[in-house]
Amino acid sequence: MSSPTTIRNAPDNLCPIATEYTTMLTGDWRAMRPVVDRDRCVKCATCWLYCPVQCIHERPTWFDVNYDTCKGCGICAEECPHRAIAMVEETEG
Amino acid sequence: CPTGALELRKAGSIFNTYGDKEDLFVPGLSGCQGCNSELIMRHAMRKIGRNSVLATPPGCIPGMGSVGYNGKTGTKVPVFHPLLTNTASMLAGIRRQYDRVGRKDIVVMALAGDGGTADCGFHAVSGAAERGDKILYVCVDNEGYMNTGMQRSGTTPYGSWTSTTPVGEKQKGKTQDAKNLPMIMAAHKCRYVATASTGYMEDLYEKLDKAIAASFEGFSYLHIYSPCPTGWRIPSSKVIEACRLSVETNFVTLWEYTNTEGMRFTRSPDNALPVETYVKMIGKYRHLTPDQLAHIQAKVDEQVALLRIMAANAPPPPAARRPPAGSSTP
Amino acid sequence: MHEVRLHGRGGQGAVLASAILAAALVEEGRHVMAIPAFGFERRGAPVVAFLRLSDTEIRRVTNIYAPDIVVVIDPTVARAVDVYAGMPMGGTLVMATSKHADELVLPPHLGKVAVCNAIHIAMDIFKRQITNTIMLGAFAKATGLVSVASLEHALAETDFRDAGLRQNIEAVRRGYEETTVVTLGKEQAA
Amino acid sequence: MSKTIVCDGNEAAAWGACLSRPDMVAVYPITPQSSLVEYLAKFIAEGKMDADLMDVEGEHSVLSVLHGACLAGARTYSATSAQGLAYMFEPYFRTPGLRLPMVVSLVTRDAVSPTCVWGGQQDAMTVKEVGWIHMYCETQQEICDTIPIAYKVAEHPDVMLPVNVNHDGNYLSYGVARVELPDQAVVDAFLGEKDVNWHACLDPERPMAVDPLTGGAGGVGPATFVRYRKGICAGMQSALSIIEEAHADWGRRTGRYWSPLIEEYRMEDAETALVTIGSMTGAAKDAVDEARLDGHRIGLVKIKTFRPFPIQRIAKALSKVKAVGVVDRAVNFGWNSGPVFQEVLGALYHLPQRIPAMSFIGGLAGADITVEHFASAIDRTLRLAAGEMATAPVWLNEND
Repeated sequence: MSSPTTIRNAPDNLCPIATEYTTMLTGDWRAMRPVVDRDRCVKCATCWLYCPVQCIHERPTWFDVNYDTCKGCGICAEECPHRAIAMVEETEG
Repeated sequence: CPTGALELRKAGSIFNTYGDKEDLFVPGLSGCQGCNSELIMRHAMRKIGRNSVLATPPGCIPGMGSVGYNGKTGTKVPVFHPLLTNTASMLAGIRRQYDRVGRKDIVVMALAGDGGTADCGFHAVSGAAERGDKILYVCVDNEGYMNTGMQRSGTTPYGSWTSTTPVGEKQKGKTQDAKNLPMIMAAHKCRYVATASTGYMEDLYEKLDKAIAASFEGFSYLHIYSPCPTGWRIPSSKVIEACRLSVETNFVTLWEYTNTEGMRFTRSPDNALPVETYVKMIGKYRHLTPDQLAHIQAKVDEQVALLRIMAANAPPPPAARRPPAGSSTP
Repeated sequence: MHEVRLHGRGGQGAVLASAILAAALVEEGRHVMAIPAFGFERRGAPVVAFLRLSDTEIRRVTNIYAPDIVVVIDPTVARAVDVYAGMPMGGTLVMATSKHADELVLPPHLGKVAVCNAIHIAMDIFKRQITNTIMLGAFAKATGLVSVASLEHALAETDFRDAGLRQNIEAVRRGYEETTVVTLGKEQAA
Repeated sequence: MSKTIVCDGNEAAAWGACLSRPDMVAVYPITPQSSLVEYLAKFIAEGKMDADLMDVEGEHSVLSVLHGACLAGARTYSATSAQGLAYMFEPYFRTPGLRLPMVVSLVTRDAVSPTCVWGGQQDAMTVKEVGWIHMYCETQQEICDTIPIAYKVAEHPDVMLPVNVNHDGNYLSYGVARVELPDQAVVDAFLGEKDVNWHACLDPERPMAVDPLTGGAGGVGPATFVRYRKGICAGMQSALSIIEEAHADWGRRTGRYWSPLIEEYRMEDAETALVTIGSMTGAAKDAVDEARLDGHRIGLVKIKTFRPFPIQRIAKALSKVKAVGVVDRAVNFGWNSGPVFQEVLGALYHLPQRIPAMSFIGGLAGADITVEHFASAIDRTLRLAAGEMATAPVWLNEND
């Protein structure tokens, strides 16, 4: 017996479902901004491993931060074994 | 230096293996700054992949938008809000139906909080474990109802401040000890039970591997201790440090249990630091009296002693008897 | 329409007997409605079951208060409950007892009494005091409302947890054969 | 070929479920439902029924595992009573909102306290506003037939709501009568292909979020929430005609035509009427016949479908009478009356004239409502028609 996984357009008043993704970005939550020192970064991936929003991405010679989603928690800077990330104040504005 | 060369190599190795795998949550989830639950969710689902059905009972995990708001979702795999109280049961029904129609390769799983697991949803967890329902149940234990304003739960430790165990003249934090849920689950003879911490990511990844495999055979339970920077009043940048110290002081023990090999520590509890090293960095313990601290240390020692006995007595006879045909007991 | 009340003790199968009788009556084309009176049906406690039968549709789903037929499948239960309660003039009593009909102390308005030494038969067949199917045979003999063949057919459709079908068929047959019916001369009032 | 059996109402329900071919059955025993789930377990163990049985740790999980199974594509069935329903309430409340087309039998029972384990409709009446369709059966045969009909209604794309098929504890659950089991092929053809999760599913092949947070006071929230609430109401209203169609279709296939919404008995020239629900109706009809022999032009309206409430049908059926007596097997504490009574009053408001009505409450906690009780209710209703007003309910078993 197989389950008929019919794909039909359900009326929009039937049952709350969602197939579209939220487009909210959390970069504007940030009070402190992580800045990577490219010379110090050895691409050990520790920042990536512990970043809660997983906004660290790989560049050819260093790991960079996606500031659209980085909330500025500071874990990357705290955990970086090479002190390659500094937390600096966001500019006012 | 909190991380030695060894840990550094591990981070690289996890990145090399999983870095290219898709993050199955949208970029913008509204977890607090430094949220450890968000870290767990993203890593766990990256590892598990798209062939899965995910339950996130009420709490921070859906609260940060994983099931979405008003018609938009935060998750790329099938995801739903079970009730706080019925996560394991709903998953059991899903699994049974997919098994019935021969779709046995889907990971049917929960990312649930401690309240829905240890307190009001425990009947469902216990029932599903007793029946051997083939699901992966991940409990993200942040020691209370953090999503609704930091009320105490059954896993809130002794002495901890919460909004319902406040600190005042007559009472200073929670007056009871936490229940040890993973030990209770081991007593259910689950296919797999393990504790983990994001301070020890390689260990967590290995346990996820085993837990996923076990979830196709029987009830699989993974308990991840998860500091909450907001509710525990610790700086968001210090979350991983808190994880690490909780383990180094034996406040949290890392072990795994299988119904064939029994219990074993995955990190030695020997040479532990005093528990004070850990609690002094956590704001919710700031008020502790010396007596309360001594109580916590005593309970930590007591628990480790019990676990040692269980681990020492571990392996049962190698060829454990198979259940009779038709039995659902793993 | 006839209204039947069965008296027994928990564990003797009075309720099951009423269901078997219902099935046998349906086999003969009759309408039935059987309802167990509900209480605490523990082993040994007095138990009552009701059954209505009719050649036309039965609509009321209610208990029975004025049974024209009373079947007592346990010889001692009459000590504990008034088995004659509500019986109209000319009613029929079907009684499991080792006594003869003329040895029984009966209320004056009965029309007919049938006695069957069901315990004796039960010990023969089941080695235990299970009298329910024996008393169905007695019911058939006393009332003529159902045939032994229909009862046997109904037994074949019944799940017995303890005894077998063959034993129960024998029980019905012996119940029928070993029941003595005495007409007391009081015709039914209605 | 159909087959005649003699069975109690719980077995009749189990057969109705069996013939509907659910994929998943979840059970937890409770008096007076227990034998029903024992029958299901037996049918499955004997291979008569191809369903997965989940024996779970409580009714809360009974409905929860069925939620999961249904969202994964399963046709589902269960049954419960009273305290079980109360314990099930949290997922119960959720079922209509997810538009899960489940069928659950309620073997109705009075609710504690006082402690009791006997029939009554307090359990089902207490959950009438949750969004489940409620149908009440009068006989064992109607139970067996109504369960497949319930699936047909529940799974109709214009309905997509869960259905409770209710039968009275004790009198129907344990009462034995003749039941004609329809042929499996007839039921299969009647029900057609199941498709229960086309609107919402948990399937990696169709990833979606089921039940995201909805509502709130800003943005699209309020309107979105209203849209879903109105959707349930629309499904309920659609159900009125679909329940009628399904009963008619069942009648064509089996020869048994049950009144789908209400049944009118001797109402053509009736000057007064009784309103009944469930298994009490047979005795009430007998009492009506007796009153007719005495020259009283009385009729009876039986409610089968209680949710959605067939307002127009009931108003029309009662439009010509001078007085109505409504007999309940449950209590509406807030109105000092029976719950069905309140519903009937609401329906009567749709008529231009004011028709006096009074409430009778009987059969609580297993008490019997006899033909004599109905005779007294008829007598009191006739006096109401003659102008004797009623202010409080009549408790039929008060002096038993």
